[in-house]
Amino acid sequence: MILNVFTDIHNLLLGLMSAKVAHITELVLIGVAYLGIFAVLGLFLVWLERRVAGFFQLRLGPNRVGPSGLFQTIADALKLVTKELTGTVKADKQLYKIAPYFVITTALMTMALIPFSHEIQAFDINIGIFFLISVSSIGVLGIFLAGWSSNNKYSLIGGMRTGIQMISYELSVGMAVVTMVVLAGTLQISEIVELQKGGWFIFTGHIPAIIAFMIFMIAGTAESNRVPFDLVEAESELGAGFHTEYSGMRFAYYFLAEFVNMFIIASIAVVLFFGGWLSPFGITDAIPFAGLFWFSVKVIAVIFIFMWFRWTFPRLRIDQLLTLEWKYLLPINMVNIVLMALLVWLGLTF
Amino acid sequence: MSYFSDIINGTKSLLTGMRITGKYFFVNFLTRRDVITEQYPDNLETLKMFDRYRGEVTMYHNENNEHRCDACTLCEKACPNGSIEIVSDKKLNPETQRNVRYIVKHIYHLEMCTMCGLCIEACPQDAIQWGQNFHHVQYDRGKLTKVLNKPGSTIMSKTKEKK
Amino acid sequence: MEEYLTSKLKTQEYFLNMGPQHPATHGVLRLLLKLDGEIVQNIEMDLGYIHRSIEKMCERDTYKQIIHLTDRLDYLSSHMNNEAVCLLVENALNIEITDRIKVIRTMMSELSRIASHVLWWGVMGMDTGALTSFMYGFREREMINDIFEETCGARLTMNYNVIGGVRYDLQENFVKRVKDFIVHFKKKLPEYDKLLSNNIIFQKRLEGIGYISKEDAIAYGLNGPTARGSGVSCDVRKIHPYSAYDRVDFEEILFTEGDSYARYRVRIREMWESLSILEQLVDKIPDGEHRVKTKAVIKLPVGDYLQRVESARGDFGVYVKSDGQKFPYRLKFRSPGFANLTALNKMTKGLKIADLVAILSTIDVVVPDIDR
Amino acid sequence: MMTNTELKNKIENLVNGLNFSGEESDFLCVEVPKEILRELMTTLRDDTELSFDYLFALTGVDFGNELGVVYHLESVKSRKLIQITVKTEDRENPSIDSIHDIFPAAFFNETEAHEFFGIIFNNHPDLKHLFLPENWDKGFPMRKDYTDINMLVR
Repeated sequence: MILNVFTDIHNLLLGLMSAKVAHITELVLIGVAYLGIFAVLGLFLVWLERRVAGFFQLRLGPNRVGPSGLFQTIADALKLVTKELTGTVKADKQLYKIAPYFVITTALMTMALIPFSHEIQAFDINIGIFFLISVSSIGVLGIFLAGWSSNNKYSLIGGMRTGIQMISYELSVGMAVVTMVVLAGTLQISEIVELQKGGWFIFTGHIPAIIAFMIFMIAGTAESNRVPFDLVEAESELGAGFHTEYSGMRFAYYFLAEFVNMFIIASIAVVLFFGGWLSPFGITDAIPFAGLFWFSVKVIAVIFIFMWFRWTFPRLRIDQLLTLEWKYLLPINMVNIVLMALLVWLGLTF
Repeated sequence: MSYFSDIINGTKSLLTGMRITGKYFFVNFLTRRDVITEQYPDNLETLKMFDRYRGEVTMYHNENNEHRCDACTLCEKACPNGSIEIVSDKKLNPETQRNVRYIVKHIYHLEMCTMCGLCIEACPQDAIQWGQNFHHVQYDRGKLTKVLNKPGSTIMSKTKEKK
Repeated sequence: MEEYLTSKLKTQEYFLNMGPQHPATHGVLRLLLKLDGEIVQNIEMDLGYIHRSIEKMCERDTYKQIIHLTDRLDYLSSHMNNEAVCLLVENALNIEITDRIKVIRTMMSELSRIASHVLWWGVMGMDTGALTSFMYGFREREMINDIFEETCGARLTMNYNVIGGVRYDLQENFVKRVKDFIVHFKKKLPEYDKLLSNNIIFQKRLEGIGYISKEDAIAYGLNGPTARGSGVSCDVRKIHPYSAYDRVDFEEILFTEGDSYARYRVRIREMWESLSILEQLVDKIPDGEHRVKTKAVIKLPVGDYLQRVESARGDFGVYVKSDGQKFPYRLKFRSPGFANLTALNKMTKGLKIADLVAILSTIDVVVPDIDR
Repeated sequence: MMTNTELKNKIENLVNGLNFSGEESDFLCVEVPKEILRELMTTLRDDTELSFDYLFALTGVDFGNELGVVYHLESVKSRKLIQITVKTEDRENPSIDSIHDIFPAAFFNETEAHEFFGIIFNNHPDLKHLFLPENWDKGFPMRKDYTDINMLVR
């Protein structure tokens, strides 16, 4: 039914202009739509984080603007838009201005691959997961450049920490994903989800899948720079880390991108382990767009776990961060891949 | 072998911590029971300070606009920061035919006051006492300088019972 | 390989200005760090951003007026600071105070200590990145502050002690509130352990970090829980008992590791001891005067006077040189935080910025106490 | 624990030229000429029986005609307290030997006494402005003859 809306728009555009122009117009429309999703999603997640943090901390969280303070973040965003864009005098101006867009663009690019439901996925490439992992690692450049170009030592330390942290934890994210790819046998995201109709991978892959999930959660937290791996910001050590010198909208870009990145990590986890948009036991598979509901529920559940981490754990030190990655996660991950391959070879998966 | 026991014990300790915070989350999410914060400007009506709360120095006035201050300046002398200034004058008391000191202005600089309470202890007449008002916010520091005796107020005659 | 790299790569030490506005410096402490990458080479301190010259102000104040200034030193243990000045004058003039006063002062001191340690615990969590502990600490502190507010009229700058007693008698609610608090806190303290103390990340952040040996601790004049983490027995409540501390049974917490985690555990265990002191006293508050009569004008005889109390941060001392006038000739507040801070450089050398933050938190600095 | 009189006799035997008082009070007061301050401090710290190894407080004092420093030492072992006073009559250029190498705790306290009283501690490596601003040039605030228009006069 709603699917018809897409075809209607397609036909309408074809009627108005030539096929080539219509195609480009459609792409622009999709891009604008995704920008909208990006902003709304970011603002919603900021609100969710603050509200959840409130309940964790015996507070209420934002509860004044709108129902349950739902519009609080919109008000904040409006405030940030109107704020002056300040910067240090000796900052490397070009890099300083360009840096937020690295983060935003990569977040948007990765979002194109997220399968919100069976129907809604902008870009279903056959090397989906690979594309996701490789694109998302560009984002670190934005943080790194911000730290470098701000001409602030706190930012610089934050930026340097990013480099170390990202290079290390990219490995673990990749390896955990590879473990699941071994089970799935494909890189295409829609196919990975379809394959889970018989049972979510976290159940069919059992022990190695659970280990891979735990590693993915840990490494994913590190990838999205959240507590206990928020060394990049580390407000008690570095003030605000890499975005110390950013204000107004540029700061908002980083802030939103951080939350959207968390959403992306959670989405990958949902796609790989919890069957993406699939409903449990296929109860609502017949209804179109029901997948959107199940996908959101699963993603928010995973995001809640991220938040739970954040409001419980102390931060690691930089050397402990590396110890955890290179001495614990990486070896376990390698063994885990072999284990998964063995299981798949012997047919021991469910 | 400590490698694996480290992992297990570490994970266990992390999960214990998550159980504590998780417990509070769900209790607050469902019932708001453990929420400890005050909803400040909303609860102004119901917010009552304790009787001994030291908010500001006030001067007691009865319903006839009379106070007990006889301008002895003991409070001014007791104050460590000079936040009390007393402007007094003398006038003839018609009954006793003697010049009696009376207060023109009892000036109280709230912005300098540290709420130490020495003035109130020093006062032999119990003329000044603690007020429980804590909402002192002003846009101008000058507005924090207050005159404690109300305009047109007179001193209570000694025969009246003390508070 | 390493030699080759160090010969080819040019590295440079740099200075990082930490504070006076910095989340980890607990106020307006300024540290000038000399860093090699993230490794702290040297710390230069710049203090005085909140220096009010209280010692000089005291030279123009009478002894009664001094008391309220001591609130503003270490505001988290304001009661103990008040007590030090009052005890000094009372001992110098041989003013006999009643048992009731002693017990009230002891209980208030212990409540202050718990309030201070609870806040410290919350901030400790925050400095290491666990933001939630702060609010949990505040929950307990709020209960104590309510007790203070009802009894003394203020939550932070209590100014409850006067020379020769305490300002007001106890509220009738006091005993009930304290008992409620003991019950509540006994349930919550184990949670502290579960949330932070046993947390593997937290332990790894603190263990073996900021080591200071017993000899160094004595030489640098460390005191309070910071020194007791290194095994120096320095609890004034034990070594020079004052108020009612000679009649209660408590343990001086000593750990010999000398690292941050030892200092952390000293404070956690001290809360248990304070709780046990409160429990012993709460049912046995003797009757009597809450305030004995003193002269209107207090003059100390010529001489040197020293009074020490155990504040939440350590050995707080008041030294008065009197020339017989109603103002002290020279008055010195020996601040525990200042002494503890002197060892910061020694503790931190060769560690990382994150460790510096954690160490600063475990020595529990309160900047007005350092700056005076 | 040693009584004050015993302590006095003990110290008298070790170091000459001291001036004792306050034997009846809580702690023994010793006045020491500034030439033998370091000798006395070293003796007090190193003597096994005395072992005053904990510098409790270091207070700069303006005695009117003289400037001086009051040290309070404590023995961690016996918890005996002693007060040591050292004075210098030169108000223009007062100098006292630094004891920061005997008691590291004295390091910052001496800096404090230096900037508030203008006492120069010989051999102290870093007599900078610790509390006062770096460009402070209005004299030494804790001295009795220091005046400031903002000071409340009683």
